[in-house]
This record gives sequence, C-alpha cells and structure tokens, in this order.
Amino acid sequence: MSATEILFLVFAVIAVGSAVLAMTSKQLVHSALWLVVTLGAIAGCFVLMTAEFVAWVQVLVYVGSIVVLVIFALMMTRQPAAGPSAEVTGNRWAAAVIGLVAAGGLGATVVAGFEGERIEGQRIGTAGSLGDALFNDWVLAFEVLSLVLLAALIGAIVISRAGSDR
Amino acid sequence: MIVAALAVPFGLGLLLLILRGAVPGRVAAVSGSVAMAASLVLYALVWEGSTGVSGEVDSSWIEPLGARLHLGVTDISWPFLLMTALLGLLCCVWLVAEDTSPALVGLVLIISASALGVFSSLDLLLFFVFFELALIPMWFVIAWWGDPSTSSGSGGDEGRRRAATRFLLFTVTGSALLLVGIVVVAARPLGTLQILDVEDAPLLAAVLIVLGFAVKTPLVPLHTWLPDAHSKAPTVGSVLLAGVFLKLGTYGLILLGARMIPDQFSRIAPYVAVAGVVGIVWSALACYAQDDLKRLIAYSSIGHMGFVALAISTMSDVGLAAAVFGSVAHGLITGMLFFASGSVKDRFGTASMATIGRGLYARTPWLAVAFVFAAIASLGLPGLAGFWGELLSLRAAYEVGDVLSKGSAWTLLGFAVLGIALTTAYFVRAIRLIAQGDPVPHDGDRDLNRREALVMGVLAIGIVALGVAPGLLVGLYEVAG
Amino acid sequence: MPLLYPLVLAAALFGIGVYGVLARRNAVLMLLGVELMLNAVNLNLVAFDAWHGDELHTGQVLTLFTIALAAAEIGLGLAIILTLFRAVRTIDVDKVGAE
Amino acid sequence: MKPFGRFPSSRGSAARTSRWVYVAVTAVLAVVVAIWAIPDLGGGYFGYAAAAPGSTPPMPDLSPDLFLFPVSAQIVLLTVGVGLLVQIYSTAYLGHHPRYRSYALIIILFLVAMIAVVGTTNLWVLLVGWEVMGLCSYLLIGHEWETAEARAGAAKAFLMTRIADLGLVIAILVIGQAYGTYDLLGAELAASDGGPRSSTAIGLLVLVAVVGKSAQFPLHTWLPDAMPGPTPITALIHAATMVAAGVYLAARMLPFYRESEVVLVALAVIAGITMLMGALFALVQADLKRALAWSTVSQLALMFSAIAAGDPGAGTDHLLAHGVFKALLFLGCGCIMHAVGSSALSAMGGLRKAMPVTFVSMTIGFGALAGLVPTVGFFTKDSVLAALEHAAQGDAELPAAVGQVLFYTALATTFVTAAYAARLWLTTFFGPDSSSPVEHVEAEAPRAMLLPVVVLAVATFALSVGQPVHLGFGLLSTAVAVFAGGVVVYAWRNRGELDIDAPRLSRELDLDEPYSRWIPAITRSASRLVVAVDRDGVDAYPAGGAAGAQLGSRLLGVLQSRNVQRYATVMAVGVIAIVAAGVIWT
Amino acid sequence: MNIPIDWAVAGPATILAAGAVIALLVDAFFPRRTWLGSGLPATAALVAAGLELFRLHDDVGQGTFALSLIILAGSLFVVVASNVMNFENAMPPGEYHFLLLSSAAGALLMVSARDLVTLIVSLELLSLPSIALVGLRHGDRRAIRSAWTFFFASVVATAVTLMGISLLYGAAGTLDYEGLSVGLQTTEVPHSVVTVAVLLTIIGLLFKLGAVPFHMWIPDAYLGAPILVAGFLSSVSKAASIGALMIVLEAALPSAYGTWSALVAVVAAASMTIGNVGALRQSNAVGLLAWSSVAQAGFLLAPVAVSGSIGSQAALQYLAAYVLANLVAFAALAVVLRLRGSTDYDELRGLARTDPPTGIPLVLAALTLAGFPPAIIGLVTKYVVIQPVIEADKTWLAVVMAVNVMLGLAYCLRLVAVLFDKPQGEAYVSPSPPFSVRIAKAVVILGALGIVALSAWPALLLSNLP
Repeated sequence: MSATEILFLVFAVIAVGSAVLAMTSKQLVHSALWLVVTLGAIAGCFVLMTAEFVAWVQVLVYVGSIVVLVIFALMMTRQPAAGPSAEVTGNRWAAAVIGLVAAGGLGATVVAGFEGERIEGQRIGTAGSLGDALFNDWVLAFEVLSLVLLAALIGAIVISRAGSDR
Repeated sequence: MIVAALAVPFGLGLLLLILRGAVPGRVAAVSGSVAMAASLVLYALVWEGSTGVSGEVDSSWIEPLGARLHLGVTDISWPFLLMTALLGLLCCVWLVAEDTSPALVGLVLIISASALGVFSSLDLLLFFVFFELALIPMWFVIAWWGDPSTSSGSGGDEGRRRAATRFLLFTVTGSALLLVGIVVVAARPLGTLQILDVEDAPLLAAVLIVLGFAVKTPLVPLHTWLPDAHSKAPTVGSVLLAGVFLKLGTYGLILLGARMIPDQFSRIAPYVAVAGVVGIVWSALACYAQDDLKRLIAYSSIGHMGFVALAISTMSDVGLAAAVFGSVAHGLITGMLFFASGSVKDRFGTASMATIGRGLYARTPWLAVAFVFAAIASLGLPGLAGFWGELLSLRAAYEVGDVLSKGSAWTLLGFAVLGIALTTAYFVRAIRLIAQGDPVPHDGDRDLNRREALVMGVLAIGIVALGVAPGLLVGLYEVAG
Repeated sequence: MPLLYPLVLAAALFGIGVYGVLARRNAVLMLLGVELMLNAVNLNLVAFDAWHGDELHTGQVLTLFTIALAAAEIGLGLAIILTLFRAVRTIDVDKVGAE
Repeated sequence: MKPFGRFPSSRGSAARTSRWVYVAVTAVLAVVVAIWAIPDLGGGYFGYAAAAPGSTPPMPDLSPDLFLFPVSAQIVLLTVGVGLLVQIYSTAYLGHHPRYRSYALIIILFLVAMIAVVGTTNLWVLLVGWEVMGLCSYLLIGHEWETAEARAGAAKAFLMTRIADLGLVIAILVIGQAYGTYDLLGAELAASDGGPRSSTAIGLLVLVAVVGKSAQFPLHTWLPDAMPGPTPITALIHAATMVAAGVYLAARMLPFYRESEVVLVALAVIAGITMLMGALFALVQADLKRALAWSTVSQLALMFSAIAAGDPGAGTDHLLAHGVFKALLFLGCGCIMHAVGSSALSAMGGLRKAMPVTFVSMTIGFGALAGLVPTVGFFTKDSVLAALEHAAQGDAELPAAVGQVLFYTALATTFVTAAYAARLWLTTFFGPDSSSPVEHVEAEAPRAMLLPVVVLAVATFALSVGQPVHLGFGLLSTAVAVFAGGVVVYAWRNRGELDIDAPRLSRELDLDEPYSRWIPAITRSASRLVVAVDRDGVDAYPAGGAAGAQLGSRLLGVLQSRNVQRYATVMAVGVIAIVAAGVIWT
Repeated sequence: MNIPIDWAVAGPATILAAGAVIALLVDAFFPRRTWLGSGLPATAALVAAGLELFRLHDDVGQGTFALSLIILAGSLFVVVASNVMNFENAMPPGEYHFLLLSSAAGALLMVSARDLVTLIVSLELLSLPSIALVGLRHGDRRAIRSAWTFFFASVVATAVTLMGISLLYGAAGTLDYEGLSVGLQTTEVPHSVVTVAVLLTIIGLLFKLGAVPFHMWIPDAYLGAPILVAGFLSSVSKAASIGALMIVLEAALPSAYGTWSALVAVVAAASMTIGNVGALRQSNAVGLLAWSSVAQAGFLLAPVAVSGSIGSQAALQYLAAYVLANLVAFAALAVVLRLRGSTDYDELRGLARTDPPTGIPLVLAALTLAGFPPAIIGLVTKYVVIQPVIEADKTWLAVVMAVNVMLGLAYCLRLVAVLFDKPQGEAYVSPSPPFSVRIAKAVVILGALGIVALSAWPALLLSNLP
C-alpha cells in the first residue's frame, strides 16, 4: 500500500466522519463547519487523484464562498424562539434506511463494476490542461453555464425582491 | 349524396346551437324536421342494390395513418340508416312545440347525424370519430333536459347529471377499448383502416372490439348504465338512446365483428351468445319488478338486444338478417314505447306506474292504445315488426350455424324462448297496471295531441308494414336455397 | 490506487447526503445534504477521469461544472429560503407547507 | 286539441245506426268468404302447386297463399257464420256499451285471423292468425277491464296461450328445417313422398301449442277464468272457433306426426284426462257459464281423442257440430244473463215460462251436448266413438291398449256429459223461481239476440243431414245418455235440487294452484332477486371503480402535503424501487 | 477524439439568450412597468430564433427541428399571452421575460445537446429560471412556497441524475451520445451497473416531465406559479424533457433498451393513472390541468417506452397537440383569472355562454386533452400514441391507456359541464377590458382556431411532423 493510498484513506475517514457529524449535529453552525471539513477532505482526495485544479476550485468556491453564504443564511434565519427542538424531523428513520440503502446500493454497484481496477494517474489535471479542454471541447457547455449563473443570479435577486413588501 | 345527407343535419344542428337565442323553438324544430327528412330521402335514394357499396365517397383524409374519408351504404347499413333518419325526423317533429329549446333540437340533429355518420363510415377511424361524436351532445341532452324529479334514484340536477355521466363513462370505457381494438386491426405492417379491406386481425382485436360494442349494445353484465340513463333522459333522448345508440353497438358487432374479422369473431361469438341470452332472461325478470315505465322499457331493450346478440353470434346469413331486422324493429317499437311513455310523463310528471294510476284506457284512450300497441309489438306478436327479429334469431339458433355447438345453441334457444314468455308476462303486467282498471281521473288526463298522434301513427305504420311484409327487409339477405 | 477507494467513499457520502436531505429539519441544512450528494458525484467523476485517463478531461470538466451549478443552486436556494423565512417566519420543513 | 274528436262511444241514436255498420261489414266478410269457400266444400286437395322445397327454407314472408279443402271450407263457413250471428247478437247485448266500437272491430279482426289460420298454406300466415286470435281473445276477455276478474282472466288467458304458442313457433322452424319449406302443403307433400322427418319433435311441439290454445290438461285453467269476457265472445271465441282451432291444427298437422307413437299416446293421454276431468268439473259447477266452459274443454278433448285415434275427420266433424251447439248454448246463456243479470245457477230457475224461445233453443242445445237424436251432436259424437273403437281394436297407429282405455273414458265422459247437461237444463229452466234478490225476469231477450239463437238451433238440426250413422254406437251412447239423464231426473225429483257437494271437484282439484300461485310467486321473487343483484351485484364493479377512483383521488390529495421532505422521500423510494426493479428484472 | 460542437444548433438559443438580456435592459430603461418594454423584445427574439431555426432546417435533425419549433412556438404563445398578467404591481416584467427566455434557451439546448454534459447544464438552464419564475409573484406566500418545493425537489433530482451520469462515464469513458452508444456496447462493466447508471440518469428528465413518482411538485408548483408560468412548465418544459429523453434514449442508450423500455412503460402507466385519478376531485381548473399534465406525461412516455422511430414520431405528434391544447387552456384561464380573480369552478360556471371567446376555446382544449370529438386532433393523437404500443406488443399498456382515456374524459367532462352550465348569480361583465386582455383573448382564439384546423385536417400535423 503506497503512501498515496494511506493518505487517501485518512482523508476518506475524515470526510465520512465529518459528513456524518455535519448531517447530525444539533448545532446548526457546527453542521456548516463540519461540512467545511468534509469538503476540505474531499479536496485532498482530488489532489491525490491528480485533479489539482479541481481541488483548488473546490476549496475556493465551496469552502471560500458557498459555506460562507450558508453560514450567513443560517444566521439570518435563526428563529428567536428556537427551543431545544430536535434538528431532525420525524422522517429520520425512513431517511436513515433510505440513506443506507442508497449508500449500500451504490457501493455494491461500484464494487460489482470496478473491483480490481486501479488509477494509474498519468494525466494530471492542471489548470492548463483543463483550460484547454474547457475552451476547446466544452466551450458550448461552458457558455451555457455562464448563462445559468447569470440567470440564477437574476433569479435570486428577483426572488429576494419578491419577498420584500413594496 | 351521402355527404349532403350528413352535412345538412350537422350544419343545421350547429347553426341552431349557435343561434339558440335568436330562433324560436318551433321554427327550430320544423327546420330540423325538414333537414332530417331531406337526409332520409337522400339516404333512401342513394341505394343502388345490395351488392357492393352504394353512393361511395372516398377521399384522402389522414394519409400518414391510412385513414380516409370513406363513406358508403352497404346492405347492412342501409336499414340502419333509414331507421335512424326516420327516428331523428320523428324526434324533431316531436319537438315542434312552443316551449322547445332550439339548442335541444340542435343537439338532436347532431346526435342523429353522428349516428348516420357511423352507419355510413367505411373507415375505422372515421367510424370511431362519429361513434364518439354523439356522446357529449347526448350527455347534455340527459343532463340538461332530463327529468329532475326524484321519482327514480337520486333526483334534481345531481341525479340526472349523474345518470348522464354514468352513461358517458360506461360508453367511453367501451369505446376506448374499441379504439385499442381498431389500432390492433390497423397495426402495421399488414393492417388497414378500410373496413372492407381488412383481411384478418389478431384475436385481441376481436376481444377488444366486442367488449367495446358490448357496453354500447349493452350486453349483460355491462348494462347497468342503461336503465338510469333512460329513466332520466327526456323523451327524445330516450328515443335516440334506445332507437339509435344501442344500434351503434349491434351494428358494430355485425360489421366490425361478424363481417370484418369473422375468423376471430367466431372464437368469442359463443360468449356473446351466452351474454345475449342471459340478458334476455335477466332483463325480463328485472322488468317484471319495475315500477318506472321508462326503466321497464330500458330493461326490455336489453332483452331485445340479447336476441340480436344471439343472432349475430351464430354468424349465419339468417342470423345476420335477424340481427338487422331485430335492430330496426327494436328501433321503431322502442321508439314508439318511449314516445308513448314520454307523453305519459309529460302529462303526469312521472313515469312511475303506481303514480300514473290505472285505467288509461278510459282517461286517455288513444294514448293507452298507442302504448298497448307498442307493448304488444314489443312482446313479439306475429304480424308486427318485433316478431320477425326474434323469430329469425330463434331460427338462426335452431339452425346452429358454424360457430356454436348444437347442444349449446339449442340450450340458448330454450332460454331465449323462456325470455319471450317472460317478456309477455311483464308487458301484460304493465298493461294491466296502467291501461286497465278502474280509472282514477288525474289533472293531467289529456289525450294525444296532433303532433304526438302523427309521430306515433308513423311509427305504428312502420311497425305494421315491417310486420306484414318482412320481406322488405329480409329480402336484402335472401339465403341461398 | 484502487479505483474503488474514491468510489466507495462517494457512495458513503451520497448516502449520508440523502439522509441529510430526508431527515434535517432546517431547510438550509437540507440544502447542505444536497451539496454532499453533489460532492459524491464529483468524487466519482474525478476518479473515473483519472482511471480512464480521459484526454478530454470530461470528468474533471463536469466536476467543475457541477461545482458551478452547485453554486448557482445554492445562490438561488438561499434566496428562496430567505424570502420564505420572511414570508412565513420559519424554515422548519414541517411547518413551511402547513398553512 | 282533439284531432280524433271524442273517443268512440255509442250513446245516442246516431250511434245506434252506426252499430249496424259493423254488422254490415261482418256480413260482407261472410258473403265474400262464402263465395270463396262454398265451391271448395266438395273438392279435394287439387289444383295446388307447391313450390319445390329447397335445401334450406326461404326467408319468411307473409304471402297469403290461400287454399281451401272441404274441412277447412266448412270451418271457415262456421267461423263467419257464427261471427255474423254474434255481431248481430252483440248489437243488442252490448250495443250500449261505451266501447262497442272497439269491441265490434276486434271481432272482425278476429274473424280475419281465424280465416287466415284455416285458409292458408303459408305457415307464417297461419302463425300470425293464430296469435292474433290469441290477442283478440285477450282484448275481448279484458273488455270489461274495470273489473279485476276480467283483467286477471285476460292476462292469464293471454299468457298461457302465448307461452303454448311458442311451441308452434318452434314447430314451424322444425318443419322448415326438416322439409325445406314453410308451405304447409308443400311440406305435407314432401312428408308423404319422402316420409315424415323429425315427426316426434314436430308432433310434441304442435301438441304444446294446441294444448294451450284448446285449454287441454295441463294448460286448461285459463278457459274458465276467461268467462268474465262478454258472453257473445265466449260463444264465438271460447266455444265455437278459436279453441276449436287447436283441434283443426292438430288434425291439419297430423301428416307430420302420424307415425310417431309417442305423440299419439301423449295426445290420447291428454285427451282422456281432459275429457273426463272437464265433464266432472262441469257437473259440479254452480255457475252456468263456467259449467259450459268446462263442457267445452271436455268436448274438445273428445275431438282430440279422435285425432289420436287416427280419424281426424271425426274430430273436425265434431268440431263443427260442437261449434254450432256450444255457440247456441253460450248465446242462450247470454240471453238468460241479460234477463237475470247473473250467470250463477242459483239466480236462475223456472225460466221456461218467462223465456220460451230461449228455453226451446237451449233445450235443443243441451240435447246436442248430451248426444241425443236427431241433433247433430248425436251423429258426430258417435263418429268419434267409432273412431276410438277402431283404435281400441288396434286398427290405428295408437297402441290398442291405449285405445281401449280411451274408448271407455269416452263412454264415461258421455255419461257425465249427459248428466251435467240434464242438471244444467233442469236447474235453469225448471223448478222454483230463483231465490236470488234480483228482480224477477219479465220478458224474453230482444229480437236481435233471439234471432241468432234460433238460427243456431235450426242449424243444430240441419247439420245432421248427411252425417254418417253408426247405429251400434248410436244406441250405446243414447242408452248411456238416457241412463245418465234418468239418474239426474231421479235425483231432481227426490231432492228437489241438484247441488253437488264435492269440494275438491268444485275447487277443480286445485290444478290452478301452480298457475295462480306458484309460478307468479317464483317469478316475482326471481325478479326481485334480479333487481337487487342488478343494483348491488352487477352494479358493484362500476360503483366500486368509481368509489375507488374517488378514494384514490382523495388519498393523492392527502399525500400532496406540501412538505418537500415527504416529496423527496417518495422520490427516493421511487428511485430505489425503479433501480431495484431494473437490476432484478434485466 | 473531439466533441463535435454543433454551433449551428446553438444559433436560436444564442439569439434567445441575447434577447433575454436585451429584454432585461430595455425594461430597465422603459418608463412604465408593463409588458410592453420587455415583452416586445422577447417576442422579437423568439421570432428571430424561429427564423434562424428555419434557416438551419437542413442542418439540424428532423426530430430536433420539430422539438425546437414546438418549444419556440410554445414560448412565443406564452410570452404574447403573458400580456394579460398583472405586471403593474405583482411582477417585474423585465425579469419575467429574461427568465422565460433563458429557460426557453435551456429548453432549446436540451434538445440539441449531443452530450450529457451539455444536457445537464442546459437542464439547469431550463430549471433554475423557471424556479425563479414560479416564485416571482410579489408578496405571495403560496408562490414562494411553491418555488421552494419545486427548487428543492429539482436539485435533489439533479443530484441523482448527476450520480447516474458519473456512473455512465465510468462505464463508457465518455459522455457524448455516440460515444456512449458505442461504449456501452463494448464496455466490460457488468450489465447491472449499466442498468443502475442508465436509470439514475433518466430520472432527472422524468422529474422535469412530472412522471410518477416524481410528480409531486407539479400540483404545488402549478398552483403557486403565475398562471402562464404554469403553462410554460406544462408545455415548453415538458416538451424539452420528453424531447431530450427521446434523444438520450435513442442516441445514447439504445444498447440498454431492454433496461429502460419496461421501466419507462411502467412509469408511463403509473403516471397516466395517478395523474388522472388525482385530477378527478379537483375543483380548480389549474389544479385540474396540473394533474392532467401528469397524466399526459404518461401518454407521452408510452410510445417512448417502445421507442423505434415510430414511437418517437408518435410522441412528437402527441406532444404538439398536447402543447397547443394546454397552452390554449392556460391562456384562457389567465384571462379568467385576470377578469375574475380565480380559476375555481365557481368562477368558470357558464363561461362558455357568457364569454364564448374564452369559454369555447377552453372547452375545445379540454376535449383535445381528453381526446374526444369534436376535437378530433386529440383523438387522432391518442390513436397515434397507442399504435406503436400495440405494434410493440405491449397490449397491457394499451389497455391501461384505454382505461385512462375514460378517466381523463371523466374530469374533462366535468369541466366542460361547468363551462356550459347556467351562470350563477349575475354574470360578471368586465368594465371595458384592457387592451392586454383583448390581445390575450385573440391569442386564445388563434390557438382554438389551430385546434379546429388540426381537427379538420389532422394530416396537417401528422404529415408535417417527422
């Protein structure tokens, strides 16, 4: 077992553990922070899988902005009278079963499909190579994506305005 | 010619619906009568002989599906067409009154024209379109002009609307299956939508087609919509429902079943026969316990259609003649019965025999005579139209044909005969209950007026004519001797 | 490195995400469950990309797109949640729908 | 708006003249028929060209195909003759009835129907006539439809005869199938050329039809119940013609089934039972008209026995004779009822002085019924007895043993017949005046009623001319009849009254129970059951479907909780289900 | 190996995107908050995109062309009919049209995408703006709740789909359709893995289509959305989803036919049944149309389940008739909503008598949806979708369809009866309806005339769609 593998396993354990905590923690902000840990661990995994650029984007976009947004949102929607009510709904047992089945099913699928395969990792996903791919091969999707972001932005603005009573 | 015969009532019907506020009811009804009369004459004139197709019209319609505007009159459809046009005409004549709504006349015209369209179609899809076209107008006829009283079942707007909806949903279920059946017949690569060109089809098609028409005919146990619809429908609605709509079912069984795909139809014909005969006995027994005159007539229709089904399922020449004759005769006779009971209902506001009271012979003599005449025709007295249909059915069953086994055919024959006996019993009971007895005068005692007398007179003449000269009709189907 | 490592990790994260989506009471945290699911997808994509040695970097490109889409979704979603909160004064998923 | 004016009513003097219009129409009909039929009285089966029968019978039609031979010509003449007399009689008897017009018209319709039955070779025309007669009978029995008895009697008569008629319908189908034609003569020719086919089936089916029409056991109970009908109608339809048409038909169809022993034995058994039973019922009746009705049943059975014995000629001869004298008796009975206002024997008595013409005529009638010389009844009854004796000798198709039993039954019937004839005659015309509260009769019936009675009385003698004489049987039957008459007169002298106390017989052996109680009850319960099942059973699937759909709709509405987590749960379960199904099935 | 970028097919979408931005900008500088400022540019953009599409007729595939045409025509209908909506105080017109056009561009791209990456991005371009559109109405709790429901269900579905796509990528090593269809045939990955991947992938599309069990957002969203947005969702959005589904299944996943065929059939049967049953008890016309659109999704899926060129042709023809009828219905209801403030049955009572220009088209549309004469086109298209099902020997599905034709008629009939009923109380007469209402009515009538024309000559539709 190589060092990469050991490192990957460590990241994996961290990711899973913090994800579980993020999804079960009673403290809302803690959840968000645990999620940061998960996302960071995943970014580490990306690096180990030769996807450096993606890892950077993951850290920047997710950890840097999305989670911050989320924390703000959590703050803003904190209910004044929020008692010790459980942060999970009555649906949790069903959710647990479904989650387990989903994980188990997917796990079984990938085991059935890809057991014994190994990642050799010759082609490193650097910013350059990805940029090539993006602007040569995937430029249409990229352009569309920009429109998606614009539309989502305007949508978010207009929705926020919709809530304000004028 | 056929196109004109269809277009005139259709066009006028639509026009009346649009101009319903601007036209007096009497004018509407008179013009409707003229239109239907024109249609009747055109259909009578179009006839060229029992071989081949008369007055054929064939032009392209939906190329990609192979559907064509293919109309024509065949030896089977001609009697149905004339009967339908006549009943439509009489319904319009019936509506010649001050308080008639022009919209009702319009709907009657559209219903009649749709039925004529079904009988003239030689393309399956066109057939189906016409088949469905009449349903919604009929729904409106029942739901709007129906009987709002509570005498039978739930009353008021709700009651008649429920009856109308039941009718519609039953028939639509049937026709949806029929549609699938048609698709099966027309399925590529060998299928076609031209009725006369169909060579063969899977058994599935026959099953679906028969199921579809069985609802319409109706065959037991798919019949429960009929009494409700009839007891709620207005007079013209009942007449068209019994005289024309049920014939769509029997005509469909004859044309799309026995004629178009005989090989497959013969495999389910025994079930049709059994359903028909069960219907004869079942409906006769049900009639015996009815109080509502219109329900009684409705159930009796089921019995008569049972004879027709029995005849069709023998698939012999005699059976074919029996089915056509039975259908046409039933149209005239039951039409007359419903007109008569409509007159009764107009006068007394109900069709409940207990409420109408006894002794109509004395209170409204001609009305009573008309009713008794129709009842006697309906119970199959020889010499009147109703007899020959039943007789030929019995003959077809007796001769067995190629489809049924001798034992089963004769067993069915026995039950059919039992049904005839029961039919006599319940009509005699009905006559006893309302026509005879100590008269109890009622405010509504008025004898037939001129328009009612005209309508019933025409029907009576027709019934006697067909009864005395069955050759008029069976002559089309002379068996090889 | 065995391909199964990231794949099984992804499956586990996906399952946890599903649980979060279906069990959390707070709308924002439900959204975080979705993010977990998306990250599981990303892991898969990157792993397969590396495994295939894809010249087009389809997997990694799609990962980038997914991250962007997630950002767009989160942006719109948080806007909706905030507006919802202003409208009904709660983002408890059990209470939002009830009149 | 009354386009037809008033409904027919015959009040007023104008109506009185219009009454004769119907008589005139009937007379014209009678004359036309006479001109047509009389030449055929002496003819035979000549000059008829039957269409060659095909392999399958043709489609039915109603071409008249008129054809007469001596017997049918006689019956046609009898029909129109009695019909004319009845029309004349009715002008007085029923002329003031508000519905006289429909009454008279239905009689004419009936006559036409009867002529059709007798005068055609087209089986369909025969059938039409046959059933139209039944219809006319129904309408005329129910003429007084205000009364419950008339309604009930009419319905019963119609139902029983019509159900029996279905036998004829099927019989015709069988004939058509067997001989390839619906032409009676054609089929008979085929039967005589190629031998009869399906003879047992045809015979039994015809038997069903005639048993019903002629009120033979076990379908005999409708005839007595038909007595609420106007008496002229009883005379015409229920004595002289329609019920006798059963005999005619059985005789006419004989060529089809004469080979079938089963049919002949069945016919003989029925005839034997009916003749004695009818006579006994007649003996104990307390009502003149009803007694005459049972007498008719019994006499018809006698005719059937002749047919069973293989001598249809004797049967039809007696048919004619019986038609005349029974019409005479019923019309006479009508005169009496006209006078005393009731048909109960208790209301009568001592009428010979008040109604001499009726008395004399009816005496002749009763004499003919009892079979006394020189009335026609004597001759024709003896012919029947002779035929039966032949059969008893084994000279006919009928087994000799059956023939012998039949012969002795007929003799016993002769005895009982004479007895009840004497009883009725005595109770009606002799003895003390009636004890009934009805005012006493002062005068004879009107002339329009007496004329037909007298004509018929004369005919009762006139028809004797030319009848064959069977001396031995004549003596035998006369002896039996005289003996019976003597017994009755003796009892009359001793007891002064002739009421017979036989409760079971008076109740007509309760043979009507199945028809009046059981069958209606069974039908009623069956129909109630059917209605209930129709509503709750057959209607269950659409009702259930509709209820299920509505319930489903409501359920979906409940599931639509607007809780997005629930939605997501449903989606997740759906995804898992779909994927699992996909993996497992493919 | 290179992804062939089909710039040609992106032309109309580009025009739409540009139009969207222009509409937003023009509106920003337009003095009055009315439809006019942004509606006109949007209309122009749609027309231009249509012209561009016709110019490209030979370059794009027939199916894509037809779908694009349906999408553009539907969007145009929605935009013009949107006139009737209350922009003055409830909605910002510029943003409305921007989002609508963005969504339409997404729809166009979905049916012209030739790889799953573009597909998923286009799907989001369709989804996110339409979510925003649902929640657009100001100060309306119901709208924002509907938007939340729609949004959340949508992102979950997207996540699941992405998981499927990632597995497909793993199995085939590529995401463009041609590569997939080859790759899945030659892959060494076991069949069950491909099955999981394929099924997860199509879930996103089934979700957008509103097929059972992914239908639950539909009634909520339709009832909460501005009425013509609901119309947009039920027509354009569905057209894009079914179109993309057909293309993906046929172009990318033909080798997995055995996997998805049976399941799509089951989903189709469940959708039509549950949709129709759900519609039975509705007493609001929009709720009725919402459930009915679930049922219609089933009818659309049925021929797709049996695939083959005939199947997708049938689905296209059905789609065209359905979109037309549905839009006519929604536009007519929009007029009613504007004039009377509600689309409950009580408000609709007697509409066909008091206001025939709105009521009669609504009747025609309902009958078309039910597939019932005199709306022959509805019947003919029902025939058309049953045909391939029968030819593929899926008789059970055909029978389920038949039963659903009956169920569908049951509630459509109720609507028709209400429309023809005697009006209750005094008829509401709009005090000289504003110009915008007249335009909307004109659009409704135009659509109704379209239905009539197609009913008279069904070949018009059947011959001209591929």
